[in-house]
Amino acid sequence: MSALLVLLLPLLAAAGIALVWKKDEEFSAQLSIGAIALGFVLSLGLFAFTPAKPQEFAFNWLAVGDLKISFGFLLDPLSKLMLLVVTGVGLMIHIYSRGYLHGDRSFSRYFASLSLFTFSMLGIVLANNLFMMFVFWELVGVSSYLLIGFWFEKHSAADAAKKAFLTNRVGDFGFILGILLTWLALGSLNFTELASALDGKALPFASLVEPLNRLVGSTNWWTVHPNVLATLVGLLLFMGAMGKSAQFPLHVWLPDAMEGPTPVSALIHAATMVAAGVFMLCRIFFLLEIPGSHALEFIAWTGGVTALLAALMALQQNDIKRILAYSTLSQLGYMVMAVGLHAPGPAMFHLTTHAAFKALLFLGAGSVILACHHEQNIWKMGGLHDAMPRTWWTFRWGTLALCGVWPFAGFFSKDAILASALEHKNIPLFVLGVFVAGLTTFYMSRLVLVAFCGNARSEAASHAHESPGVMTWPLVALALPTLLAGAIGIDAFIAKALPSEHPSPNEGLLNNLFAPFNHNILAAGFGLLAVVAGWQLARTLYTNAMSDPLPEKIGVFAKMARDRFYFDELYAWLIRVTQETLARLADWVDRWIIAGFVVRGTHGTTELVGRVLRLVQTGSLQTYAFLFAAGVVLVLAWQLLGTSPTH
Amino acid sequence: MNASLIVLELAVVCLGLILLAQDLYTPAKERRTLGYGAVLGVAVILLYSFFAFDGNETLYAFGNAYVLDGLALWFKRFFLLAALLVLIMAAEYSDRFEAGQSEFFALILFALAGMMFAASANDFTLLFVSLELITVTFYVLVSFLRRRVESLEAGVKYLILGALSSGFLVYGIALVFGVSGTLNFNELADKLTNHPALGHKSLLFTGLLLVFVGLGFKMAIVPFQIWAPDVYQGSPTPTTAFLSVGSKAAGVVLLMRLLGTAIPDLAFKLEKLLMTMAGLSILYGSLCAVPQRNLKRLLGYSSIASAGYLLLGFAVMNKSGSSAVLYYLAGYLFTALAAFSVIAIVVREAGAEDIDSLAGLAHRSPLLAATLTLAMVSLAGIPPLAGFFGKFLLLKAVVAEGIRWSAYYWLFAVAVAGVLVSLYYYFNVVRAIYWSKNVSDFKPISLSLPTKFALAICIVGMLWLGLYPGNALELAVEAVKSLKLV
Amino acid sequence: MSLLSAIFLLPLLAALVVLCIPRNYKFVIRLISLGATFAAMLLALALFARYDAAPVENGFKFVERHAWVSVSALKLDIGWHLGVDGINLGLIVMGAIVAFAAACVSREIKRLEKEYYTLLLVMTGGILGAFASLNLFFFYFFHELALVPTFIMIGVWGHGENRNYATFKITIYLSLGALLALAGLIALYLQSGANTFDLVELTKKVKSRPLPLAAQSFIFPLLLFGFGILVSLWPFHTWAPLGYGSAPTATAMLHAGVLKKFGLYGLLRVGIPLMPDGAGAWLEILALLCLGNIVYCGLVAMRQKDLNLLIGNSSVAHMGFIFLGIASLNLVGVTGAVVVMVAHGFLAALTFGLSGALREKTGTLELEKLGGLLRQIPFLGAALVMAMLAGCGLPGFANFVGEAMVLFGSWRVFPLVTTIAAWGALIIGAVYMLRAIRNILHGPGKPEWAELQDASAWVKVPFVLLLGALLLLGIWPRLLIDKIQPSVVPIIAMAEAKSADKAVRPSDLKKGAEDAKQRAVRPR
Amino acid sequence: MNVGLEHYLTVSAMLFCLGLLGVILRRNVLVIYMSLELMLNAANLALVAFSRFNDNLTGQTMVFFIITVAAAEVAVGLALIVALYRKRQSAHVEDLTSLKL
Repeated sequence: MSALLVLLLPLLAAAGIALVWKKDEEFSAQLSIGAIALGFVLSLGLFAFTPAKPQEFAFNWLAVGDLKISFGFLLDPLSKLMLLVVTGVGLMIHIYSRGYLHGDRSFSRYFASLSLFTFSMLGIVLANNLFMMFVFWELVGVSSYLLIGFWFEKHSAADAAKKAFLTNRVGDFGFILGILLTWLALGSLNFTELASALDGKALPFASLVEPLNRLVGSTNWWTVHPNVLATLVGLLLFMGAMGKSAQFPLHVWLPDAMEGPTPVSALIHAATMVAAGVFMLCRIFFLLEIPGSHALEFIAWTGGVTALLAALMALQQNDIKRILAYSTLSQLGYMVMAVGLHAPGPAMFHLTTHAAFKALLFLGAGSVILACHHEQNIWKMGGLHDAMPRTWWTFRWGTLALCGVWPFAGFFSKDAILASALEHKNIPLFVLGVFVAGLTTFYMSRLVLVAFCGNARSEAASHAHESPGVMTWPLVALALPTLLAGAIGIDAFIAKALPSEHPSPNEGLLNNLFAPFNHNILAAGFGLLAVVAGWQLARTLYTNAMSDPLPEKIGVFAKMARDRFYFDELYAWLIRVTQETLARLADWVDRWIIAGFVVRGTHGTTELVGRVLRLVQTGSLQTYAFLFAAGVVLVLAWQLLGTSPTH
Repeated sequence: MNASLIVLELAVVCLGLILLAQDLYTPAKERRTLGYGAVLGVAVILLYSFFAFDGNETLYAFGNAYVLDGLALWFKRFFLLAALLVLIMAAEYSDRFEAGQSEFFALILFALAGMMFAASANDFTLLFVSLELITVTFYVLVSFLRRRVESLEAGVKYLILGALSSGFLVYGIALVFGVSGTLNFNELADKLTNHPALGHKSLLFTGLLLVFVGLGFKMAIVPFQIWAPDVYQGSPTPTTAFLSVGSKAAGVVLLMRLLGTAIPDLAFKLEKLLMTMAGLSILYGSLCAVPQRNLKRLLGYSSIASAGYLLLGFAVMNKSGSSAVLYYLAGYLFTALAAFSVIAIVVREAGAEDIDSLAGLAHRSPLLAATLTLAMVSLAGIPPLAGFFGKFLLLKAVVAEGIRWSAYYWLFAVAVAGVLVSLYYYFNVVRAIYWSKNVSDFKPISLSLPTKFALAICIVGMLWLGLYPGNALELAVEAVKSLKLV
Repeated sequence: MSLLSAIFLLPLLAALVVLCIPRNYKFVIRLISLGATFAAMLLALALFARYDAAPVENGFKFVERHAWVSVSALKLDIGWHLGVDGINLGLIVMGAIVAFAAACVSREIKRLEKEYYTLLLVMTGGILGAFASLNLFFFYFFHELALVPTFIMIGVWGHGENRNYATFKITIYLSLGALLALAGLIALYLQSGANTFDLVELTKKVKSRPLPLAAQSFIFPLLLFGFGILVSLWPFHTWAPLGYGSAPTATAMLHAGVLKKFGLYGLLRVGIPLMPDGAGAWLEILALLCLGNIVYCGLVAMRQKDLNLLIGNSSVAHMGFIFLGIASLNLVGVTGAVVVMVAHGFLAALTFGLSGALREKTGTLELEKLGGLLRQIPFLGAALVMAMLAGCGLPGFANFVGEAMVLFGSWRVFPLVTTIAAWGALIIGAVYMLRAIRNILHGPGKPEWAELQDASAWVKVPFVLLLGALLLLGIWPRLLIDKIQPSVVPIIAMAEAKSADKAVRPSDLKKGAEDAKQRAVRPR
Repeated sequence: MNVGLEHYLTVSAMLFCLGLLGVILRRNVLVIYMSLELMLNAANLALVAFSRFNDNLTGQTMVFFIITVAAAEVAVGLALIVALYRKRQSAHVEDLTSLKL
């Protein structure tokens, strides 16, 4: 039941703030923070004291005929870990927000939406069936819509919110179709039931083949094959993850989402919401690895491509938050790639560590931005390291973790992914992974060198000073997991729930610290090599640089990277030529053909006929008499000469 | 041979004569009171009719030329009620005649007598005479506004065309008599059943058709409708009202007798004709009314459409059809008279008959506005008013025949189309009442007590027939019992 | 007077009372109307509370019947027969709540209040009566009773320059629909051989002797398109956005929310169960037409420049889901369709009410002119956001439950259609709803709206009520569904009893021919 | 040659048609009115002939009624036409077209 409590506390907080205590800003903040703090404590309890074997409990939410949907929870290591991540990181960010948003006009609205988001996110984590997950999936979408559009008076923010919601909806479209297909094939939506329905079944989707063949008009040259269906289900469900986790080609919304307040970016667009996609993939992994399904290859490559593209785009960004956003994209790419490589364990592992250090980085960035009076361009900063020491060292730790420097957490999780790439003999993706690792180091070093080192490039930067404790202490709190999360055996814990390539026996911190090397020296070595290379390159280019030297070195490529390879423009054009045109057409038809021509036409004809018939009434007695007589003659002729009435 | 059967008619005629006599002793200003006197008289006669007769058994007089059965009684009461309301209207209206108010009332009464005789006609002679009594009095009533050219013109048109139709009528009667050798409906029916060969004599059939032409003229059905709009527009509004209700109903009852009593065995030959005429009348009336702006003319056209709907009930040639016709007529009585009473007052106030003269009526007199709206809604055949249930019964009867002959479905479709089109122009009237742009004057209209009374009767009637049709329908069914129809 | 009849006779009586009050006692008139609708709402809620899903004979509870017209000579027997089952229960409750909300928002009316409130009450009574009657005659009768006030109200109190054209159009369209339906009902009356309009009797009769195929094949289309026009089935939908665009708020709420459902209800209650074969032939076509609603009207809505037109088109689009659910003709789909009926009732009332409040404050609904209003009018703004999100199928609101069920139900039968419908629900819906929010509420505040005041407590009442209902049913759908489902089962059963009819069919045709013959050779 | 029923009928039919043609073709209201009387008398002739030939007097009673009614009609009609003439100084039907459409 405590899981239910964890779920409902934020909701109650949100409702309370929205309905009752909107006026009292202080209290609403405390309410929301208190809710998530309590949630964190409870989830710690769940994490520590509940048995590892999955427990499940559910209420019957809706039952019509053979459609049975329950509102239920599934507590297994996976969800417990995720609970911890969400509440833990969330708590820090809540506290931080109190300082960051201090004095904003809609302080309480902010906390209400934040709690609402937490509620929805926890719902995804705890859901025990696909439909519930979809429900909270949507709620997460809408609460992020509210938070991105928090400063809705800014055109950019309002548009970004809209874009994020719509892009997510495209993903959800696939998701719901996937759910429908699963339900139709396996007759259930509950994860455990599905799993039990699947194992041992050679072709689980065979039942659908016949009807679908009928639908598509099965011809001798093409019929639906069960494996096609299996793949299709996987891909459709994956579409949902694409939307939420901003995988290529649905990645466009995440950078714009940075229009939201920085803590929001930290919570939603680094630690939790975007991770939901990966979490979902791990949750339904058994659906993806059905024998005969080719979904995983596709997923792996989508992740890889996303990681690469995002890293390349990050190279040339100058907005500190956007750089972090693209790095988030590429890290998510890593995770998805891992899932694609049959390694959901490492994916979850990386998700966890990434949640910690990426939140840290964003919060640090937020502190920097505030210090420089909402200046986000790194080229207008510089020399902040001694101005704001605490932000500086925490940010440095975060960077090191992100780049994957031993012994920071990022090293371990990233290494696990690279290792699993090797173990699947998927050399291209391994190389890609290593290359991206190098790129990551490069652009992060660029960020640190330009923003913190050197000397101030602007008034604001020169007068920058450390942020208040309410903002810096969360940084410190997040710095600890950033350092430790790798070695304390999280991966072993995940291994209880998910097929992990190398279930590292959790034998003490020390062994864990060196586990990667003696388990797969190749991966670890290449990883660190990439780091070193990236750092060298960055240092030579950016130490004390006043402007970015890269453009004149690689020219047009830099511009393309800066303009994000023109994906947004492409999509804008696509939408314009497809949906907009259709809408115009439909509107035109409605206005002129149906409403105008047909309806008005009928009306006009009626009136016209009336006017014509009226002409009979000439008013001349002669005519009348004649018509009268004519009528008589007509009647007589018809009745007497005409055929007698037929029956 | 008992003359006591015609006591009602006698009473009406005497009332008219008394009126004329009383006129000599009444100063011009109080003439209006004579009208109210006539109203009282008619009311008394109406009440008396309920005590005197019950119409359960069929009684004959004057050598079976005059019949008194349920149908006759139903129509007599119908005409009495109509005359009552029309007389109230006329009394309200009479100050527009510079002379001869009481003659106007008296003529209405004489026309009423004619209608009541028509209700009992069981013989071509009585058919002809009663019809002529109605028509001739109407010649005068129509042209009663001697100073207005329209009134005179309408009078002359009605005179000429009316005479023309009665020319056809009598010639038809002559032919029927020539072939069958009788003028009595019952005898004719017997002859036709005993010698079926007679039924195939085209001369006889021609005669019947010519008689039908005469009645069709009264009912204003296509192609004999041509006079209606002009006459409706030209004549004084009370006359128009009485024309649209009384004389139409007279045509109806005579046609009913002809088909139901005189030639039940030949009636089916007319089925196709009746169906066609019904459809044409509905379409013609509805369509022509669409662009119409003159209120009375509009109602003239709509009365053509109504005649078409009535004819539907004849076309199906069964009791359910005939009772539906009666029911529809009853509803039409209240509806049309309500409409005309309002229009009479509005026209008097505005001096124009254009729809726009209704502008602002909602402010000037909510009662009038409401009454006219209800009337229009009822004419359009929308619940919960009389018109709806009447049309419902007629359409039901038509659809029921569809099983026998699919052509009835087409007739039904035509009827529905007519309803649809009619909605449009009735709706225009309502629109003019409530939300016309240019409202000239907001001067409230004061209504005399009798007028209010008349309007109340109409409204109650419309609502009662619409909301509680049971009893009225029972009466209608009782009335048509004597007809020789399935 | 039983509970059920009280629910809709109360407003009608109140209408009479209002009629008798002098027109300058405006406050009293308003008070009476509010009181009557409020009482009706309470009664409806009581009905809902006292309704239990336990099965009864004929499946109807709170049954009430009196004789009305019974003329043996004409074989005419029309009786007053009321009753509720799971299907109309929700509709009645929803209608009563919406009616109260409509009475609340009628503050905006500033002239001819007396007539207005009379018509409003008559409309309310008519709507609820139509849903409560089990006799097809009164079913139609009450619908017309509610329809006429709609026309007059749009004509008299409507706004917009093309008000008159809108009134004309809606009048003609809806009357045509109603007449077609009436034709179908009369034909049903005659063809069933039961010679009754009583739905229960008809059902019994049809169960024992199904309608001849020939009859079904021409009666069902009549009902389908008659009712379809009333529900703005594509392509007979153009009256709806225009009419709602220029209707007074309360009228739009009542019609779009409640009265419109009459057609769907009739299709579900009469058309499908009594004429399974006729239906069978048309359901695929219906499924395709409903795409016209969902996708086509959704696209049209994307292009609208006026909020009311946008909402109008979106409500037309929502009808598509109900049609889809009905067309799927399985338990899940049909139940979902009923849920959407109820949910959309609340939603449409809410959106039109809010747009009315907006118009009252700003005097315009053009998306370009508005902007950044969320800051000035937080309550109305938030409510509008919630309504819009509910409109694009956000979980937590009742619409989501219904639409999801419809998708689940129809997915089996029409996978392709369902896929496109899902696209319409998730993407197209979101596009125009978010566009509205973006243009009206988001963006920088405009100077001309700087001193706008948010809704006062009294204004909030109806919106809170409607939102509450949407959320309650969205979070706890079983509240409604457990009542609906048992009543849907028999309908599905009858609809699937086609084969039985095929068995009787030849004899039927012969019999029909015979009685036609013996009617033709009548004594002459 | 002996004159049979058909002769009478032919004559009456011709009279009737003449009257009808007169109504349709003549312009003067008075003349039109006379033609109408002609039609009535055609009917009378037919009736008399019929009653003579199926020796049945009912027809002749009918004739009396017709003559009486016709007289009444003429009285009213002429009064009307005179009134119209006073107003219009003409008895031509072309002048009677103020009511139309």
